Amino acid sequence: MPPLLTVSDLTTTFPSDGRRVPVVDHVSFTIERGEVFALVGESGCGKSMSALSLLRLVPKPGRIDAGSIVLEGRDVLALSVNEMRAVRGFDIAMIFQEPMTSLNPVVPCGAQVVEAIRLHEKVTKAAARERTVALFKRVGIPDPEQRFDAYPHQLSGGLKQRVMIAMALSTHPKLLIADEPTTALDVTIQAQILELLRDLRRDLGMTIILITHDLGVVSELADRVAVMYAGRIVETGRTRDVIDAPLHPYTRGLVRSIPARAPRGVRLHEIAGVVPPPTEWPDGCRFANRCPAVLAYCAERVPPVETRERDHQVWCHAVTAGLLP
Amino acid sequence: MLAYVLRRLLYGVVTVLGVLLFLFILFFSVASPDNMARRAVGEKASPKVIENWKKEHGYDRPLWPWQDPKSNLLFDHFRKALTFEFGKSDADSAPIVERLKAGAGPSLTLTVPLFVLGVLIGVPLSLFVAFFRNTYIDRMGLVLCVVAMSVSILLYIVGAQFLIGKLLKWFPISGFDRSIAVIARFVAMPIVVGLAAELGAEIRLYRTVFVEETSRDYVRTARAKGCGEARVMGRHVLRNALIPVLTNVVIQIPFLFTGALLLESFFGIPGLGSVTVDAIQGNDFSTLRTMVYIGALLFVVAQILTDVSYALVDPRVRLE
Amino acid sequence: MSAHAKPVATQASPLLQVEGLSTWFPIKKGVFRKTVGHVRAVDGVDLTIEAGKTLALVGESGCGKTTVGRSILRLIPARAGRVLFEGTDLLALARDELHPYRRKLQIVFQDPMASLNPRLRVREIVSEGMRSFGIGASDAERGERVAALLERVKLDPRHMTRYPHEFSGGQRQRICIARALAVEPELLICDEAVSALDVSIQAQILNLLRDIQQELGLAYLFITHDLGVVRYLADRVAVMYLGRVVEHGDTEALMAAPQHPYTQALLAAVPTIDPTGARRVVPVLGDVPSPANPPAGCHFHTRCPKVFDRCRAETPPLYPVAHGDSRCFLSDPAR
Amino acid sequence: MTPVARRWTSALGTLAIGALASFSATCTNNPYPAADQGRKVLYTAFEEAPKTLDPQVSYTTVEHAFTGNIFDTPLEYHFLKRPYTLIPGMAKSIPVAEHLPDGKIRYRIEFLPELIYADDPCFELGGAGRKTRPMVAKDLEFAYMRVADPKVVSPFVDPMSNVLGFKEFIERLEARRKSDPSFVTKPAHEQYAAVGPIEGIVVVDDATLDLVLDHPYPQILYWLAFPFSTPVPWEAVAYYNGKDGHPLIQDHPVSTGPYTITHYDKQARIVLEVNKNWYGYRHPEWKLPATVYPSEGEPGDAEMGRLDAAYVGKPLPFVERLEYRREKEDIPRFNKFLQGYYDASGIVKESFDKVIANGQLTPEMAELGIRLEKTIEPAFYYLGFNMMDKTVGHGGGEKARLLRQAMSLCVDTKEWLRLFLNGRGVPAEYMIPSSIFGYEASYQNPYRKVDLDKARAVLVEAGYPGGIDPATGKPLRLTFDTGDTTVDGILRNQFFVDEWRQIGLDIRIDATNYNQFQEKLKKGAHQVYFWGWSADYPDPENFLFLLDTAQGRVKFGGPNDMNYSNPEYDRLFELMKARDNDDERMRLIRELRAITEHDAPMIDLMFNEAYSLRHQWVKNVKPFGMSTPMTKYRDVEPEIRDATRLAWNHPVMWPAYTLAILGIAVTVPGIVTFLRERQ
Repeated sequence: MPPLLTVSDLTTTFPSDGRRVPVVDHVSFTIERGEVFALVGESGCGKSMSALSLLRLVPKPGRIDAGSIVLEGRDVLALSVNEMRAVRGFDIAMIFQEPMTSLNPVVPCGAQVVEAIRLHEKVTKAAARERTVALFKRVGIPDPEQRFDAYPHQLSGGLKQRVMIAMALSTHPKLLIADEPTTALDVTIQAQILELLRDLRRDLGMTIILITHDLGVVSELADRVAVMYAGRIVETGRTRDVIDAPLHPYTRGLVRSIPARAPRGVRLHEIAGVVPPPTEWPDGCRFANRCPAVLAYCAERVPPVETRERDHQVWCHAVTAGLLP
Repeated sequence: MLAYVLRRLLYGVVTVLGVLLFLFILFFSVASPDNMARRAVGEKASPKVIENWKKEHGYDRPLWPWQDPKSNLLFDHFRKALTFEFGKSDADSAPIVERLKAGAGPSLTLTVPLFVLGVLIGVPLSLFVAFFRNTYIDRMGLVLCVVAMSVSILLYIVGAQFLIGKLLKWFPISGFDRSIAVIARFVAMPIVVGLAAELGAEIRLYRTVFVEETSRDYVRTARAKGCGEARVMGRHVLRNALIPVLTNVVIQIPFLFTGALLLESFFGIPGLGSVTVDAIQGNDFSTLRTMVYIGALLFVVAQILTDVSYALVDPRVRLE
Repeated sequence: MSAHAKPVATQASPLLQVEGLSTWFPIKKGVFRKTVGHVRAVDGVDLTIEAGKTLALVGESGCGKTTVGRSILRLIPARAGRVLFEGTDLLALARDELHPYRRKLQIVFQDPMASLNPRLRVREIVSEGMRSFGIGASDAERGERVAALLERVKLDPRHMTRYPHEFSGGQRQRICIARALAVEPELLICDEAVSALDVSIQAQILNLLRDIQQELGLAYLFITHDLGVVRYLADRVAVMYLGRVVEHGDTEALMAAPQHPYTQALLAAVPTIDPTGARRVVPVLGDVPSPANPPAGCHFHTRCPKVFDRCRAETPPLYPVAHGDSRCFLSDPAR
Repeated sequence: MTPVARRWTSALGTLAIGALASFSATCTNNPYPAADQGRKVLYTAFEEAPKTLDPQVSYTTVEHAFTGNIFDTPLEYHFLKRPYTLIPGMAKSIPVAEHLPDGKIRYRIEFLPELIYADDPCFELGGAGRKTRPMVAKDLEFAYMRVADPKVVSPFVDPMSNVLGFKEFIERLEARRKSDPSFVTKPAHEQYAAVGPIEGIVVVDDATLDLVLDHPYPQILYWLAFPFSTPVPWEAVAYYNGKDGHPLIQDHPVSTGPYTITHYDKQARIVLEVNKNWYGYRHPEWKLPATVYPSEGEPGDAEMGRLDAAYVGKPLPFVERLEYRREKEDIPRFNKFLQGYYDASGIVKESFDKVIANGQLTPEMAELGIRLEKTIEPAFYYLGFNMMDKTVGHGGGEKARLLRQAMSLCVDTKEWLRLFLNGRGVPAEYMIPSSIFGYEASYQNPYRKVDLDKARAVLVEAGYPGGIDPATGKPLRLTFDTGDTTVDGILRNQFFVDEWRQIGLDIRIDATNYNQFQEKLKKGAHQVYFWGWSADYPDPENFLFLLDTAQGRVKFGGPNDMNYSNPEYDRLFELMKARDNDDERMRLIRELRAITEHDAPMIDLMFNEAYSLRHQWVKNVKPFGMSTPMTKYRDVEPEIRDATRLAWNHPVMWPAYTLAILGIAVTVPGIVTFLRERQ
């Protein structure tokens, strides 16, 4: 069976000073049915833009310049506007970071889910309502009948995110993209939502692309992970492989700088410098100017892929050259 | 909500009472009844005539309650205003109510189309430019708007009278006629001028609202669930954007009744705006007082109406 | 609230001692906007911070931790309680008497962009407080100090003529820290100071704060929701829930063996990258109740997995436990 | 094009075409309905809404334009003759003063037969179904009683007080009203009847009314030509009381005159139509002076086409309807005149140079068929000295008199007129204008010819050599008081100050607001000032009384703002006032003039000259100078007017089409590109 989704050389650019600057740069990955694939990276690394590219929702004036997105054999980038509309929400559903603002504030929550159903399926309002209430129950919203008519502002952040998840699930999508689904929530609520996603995956065999900056969330939920830095994937592999034995200097730095893991009284590991803006990204390895293991040619040459056991891939000159274990 | 409206009404009453007191000080204390009488009957008039005039208009009593606790102008002023007994014009002794009635029609024939067209043209046009945001249509529209709103209404009036009335001869330069057959040609130019003067600012405001609204997260959600662009604009963006738009519209409604001061005056439309301007020019203090008082009342009403309409259209707003 | 004595304050006199701090926000209703109730944002909080030490105040949104910080600084008027700074009750001081203490207590907020005046240059931002407290004899001298401070927070002193928007988020937070340090405070309140930053940047700022503390002997009140940060940075920790401190004590001991069910839930909820494998903690259910209408008795009883009847009726006092105190009947030594 | 783009374009196109079509359908700048074409209608603009058309209250020029057409009066003015000449109106003849044996003077007004009011619902009060009724002498008595009624607030109490028993009637009425509250609720005519007649107003029979005076007051004849002397039916006052949905009489006058009001929206439009009950209309065969076009005028009238054979002796009125539209702003009004929508107009300041060059119409205007009429109005402007002032007034004695004369010698009226009034005005040598008895073209005031050397010499004589006040050693300092604070006003007055500076005087302008200036005049706190007087009636008395002691402003509240007082002047003035226009009167006027010339209490400045424009299709126009409208003599040629209007007012439509096409041309490609790019 072919993978559910194959993304190859996806490149999304934004205009700046008369040229088009890539914010997603030749990103490639495949997703198998039923797996949770995480895109992890710091803000501005292009992970959210990659997700929006999958739905062809890149905000103007950005646009997808190159690459292909193949969903079950169909090239998403070749679809017409109307066909694409049918894919969105039906084949690929998405939930967003900010449940507070991602729901239309003047439309009752239930109606928003009903709209999502009726956009793609010919069902009566009553049937859609029934389905929505059932979905609400499924995602753990207490008093689903009552909550159906509630406006978003009347719900807590956690409940809103559950409504978002219900909306995303309403048409049984093949793929769910969860863009920082728990970042804006309190820890206890975050745990509840993560638990819900885990349940959904277990019960429905849901395929999920999880976009997050939190390696903890990745570790709890994802089967495979791709680490992005400055528009490119720098390392990918099984979650445990990548987190427990990171190869790329950036991944290593990231893992070591998590304070919760650091013993008290010891200085935290730091990655020097900051992520440069897309206009100042180096030509070669994007991490070259912050890398502790930088080589003379890192900044000029794009690193080749180095594949280790269990498809653990890394793009780093130093690793390829055997200079890093 | 009820409590809120009641409280706002209470503030409104206080505001109106304040306005009344201010009016009293201005029109009775600063400008004394003697001044008013002389203005009305002329400098040549004998003291006897002035006394008679004052008596006729009820200005022949002491001003303050401490001068005469029973019969004084202050209490009178408040009693009459609060019972909507506007009395007689100082200029020609005609009942002010009659003047208001006579002026309401012409004012409304001007302000209502102006208001309705303003909304009917302003909202779709702004939606139009917002839809084409960041294209040259949008930029051109914005430039036009800024130009339109930067020009003084007086320039519009004089310019339209010269260009449309004098050179192109499309409509009468000014004037008014109550007969249905010809009324349209008189209000056409003032409406065009009024629209030109107000649309620039309105379209710009509405466009900003629409554009801001289109960049909201819920719009992205709507798109992600498969809404087409028309549906996104019509169902999601419009419904949210209508909240500020609606309040901007609602606040104008009460002022339809006060007429358009400059337009009426320059185009010779005998509406309530003209009544006000005439009262100013003709030393018609009682009419002017009435117009200011009515203006203050309408202002208070407009404020409350706006808040209530806000609460009605936006489920997030609860008036406490 | 509680008459329970503090075993913590027995050593040398602490730098800051907060006793029974309460900050309520009125709820107004009706035609005449009568106050019909209060949101008890902070309800009888006791805290102690030793000089040169770090106290972390942890809790989820709406628990009142931010209000505590602002009430200490009198940015929000407190309803009751005492804030003793080196023995002086800040809440009892007149406005002008407070001025010198403003210098000794500084705050760094979560959103550096919002707390930096976008129209001022970095030099002006950092030297503003110095001027107001008469630090530095001349502009030139203050300029030198600004340069030194920027260097201290690892910013290029040559950038002092730039405006805030020319810096990245982490750099802006460094500017905020430099501004706070400029007036030589004794206590720095960090209100979610690193929460908005990326992990790699967060590590940089945390290291910086640590270095500064070691160098200058500053005390920190570290307000955060991130238990990872707490674990790394704080000497002591106070966990808040709906306006009250529910558990309080030495960080390491508390984290190792939390006594209050809320603390336990909070710690369990934090996603971790460590391979604990089939870690399946059943997360605590439901949402945080509204602080305007908190549950009776123990505020946590609606979500507590170990709830019993007494929790619903009575408010538990702080019971002494091994690492500090816990506001839970389960910690009652009498049990 | 994509289907969406096509939908957009076609929708826009339909909208644009629809808008343009409906636009061009309503497109006309004609402010009048098409039905009015070819009718004898006169179109006039009015700026200010009339305050009141109550004949006993109405006083202003604005109102006179209407009241003059709707109210008939016992006497009228001759349309063409100057000096102003009275002719009989409702009266059979001009009353003459009859000296009664008891020393009283009687004017007997004998009315024409069959004078009927215009149809009006108010006459139902006199009997069901009644639409009108004949006018009777009692109606004029009623009108004068209304003047006396303090409730009416009539400005004509003073002139009518010359009538015997008038003041007593007022007192009786007031006393009765005060003593009996129920009395006030009765209709006015019942109240007046109860209080009893005015001694000097005697209703002899239905067609005869006597006015009895105990002193000579020939000016009363002029008042008989004033609208307040129109008879008023009691029914009108009782009916139009502002109750039961009836308007007030001030907005609904009931008249006998040649026109009657058929539409009264005083803020916008007033329409007068021929009163078919008017005696001139019903009896064209009577050929009375006031009902036919005159056959004689003054020299020049024939040349100006005012004695056209087509009109002479023809029954009045010629125009069937008078349309008055309110125009508050000068420029639109003038533009509408230029479009042919008003038949006559004044000249707006902004276009003066475009219209007039060297006192004549510009060729451009003349080519349009526009005619210019000039009239010198009986409005006299002067620079006054407050005679109560110790430096310039009576107190200063001979010194002050010489100072006044010296100052008079400096003021160059012609230059002032040229600079500030576009030359519209004639310099005044004395108070009486050319259109009024007492004017002598040969008279030249020796102190009104600019002569600075003489002025300096007189100043030396006055004791101010070189303008230096010996008391201070500095130039004599005087104050020029004015209530005009506008820039124009200050410049106008600065001109005088500069003239006086030439002989060394230091005059400072004290400009306050109008009210404060009035206060100064009232208290006599002014020194030198600029002021004017507009005549109410064309009698020299109405000008010369400006220096009568009894008219002193400070003491008696009269119009003698100079507070000039000279017993000899007063004596001669009284004699002059009491006389009809004869040689003796002329002699008295010369004597008064000599006194004024010697005392120089004022510097005679000018008489206002009014310029008015009319279109070629308006006939029989002779500006009257005073406010009486004289519309019944006027005629229009609607055919010429309609043709001219049509030629002048073709709507220019191409800019609208161009604009629409441009709009579509600019937006459609953008829309198409946008939609294509979205794919």
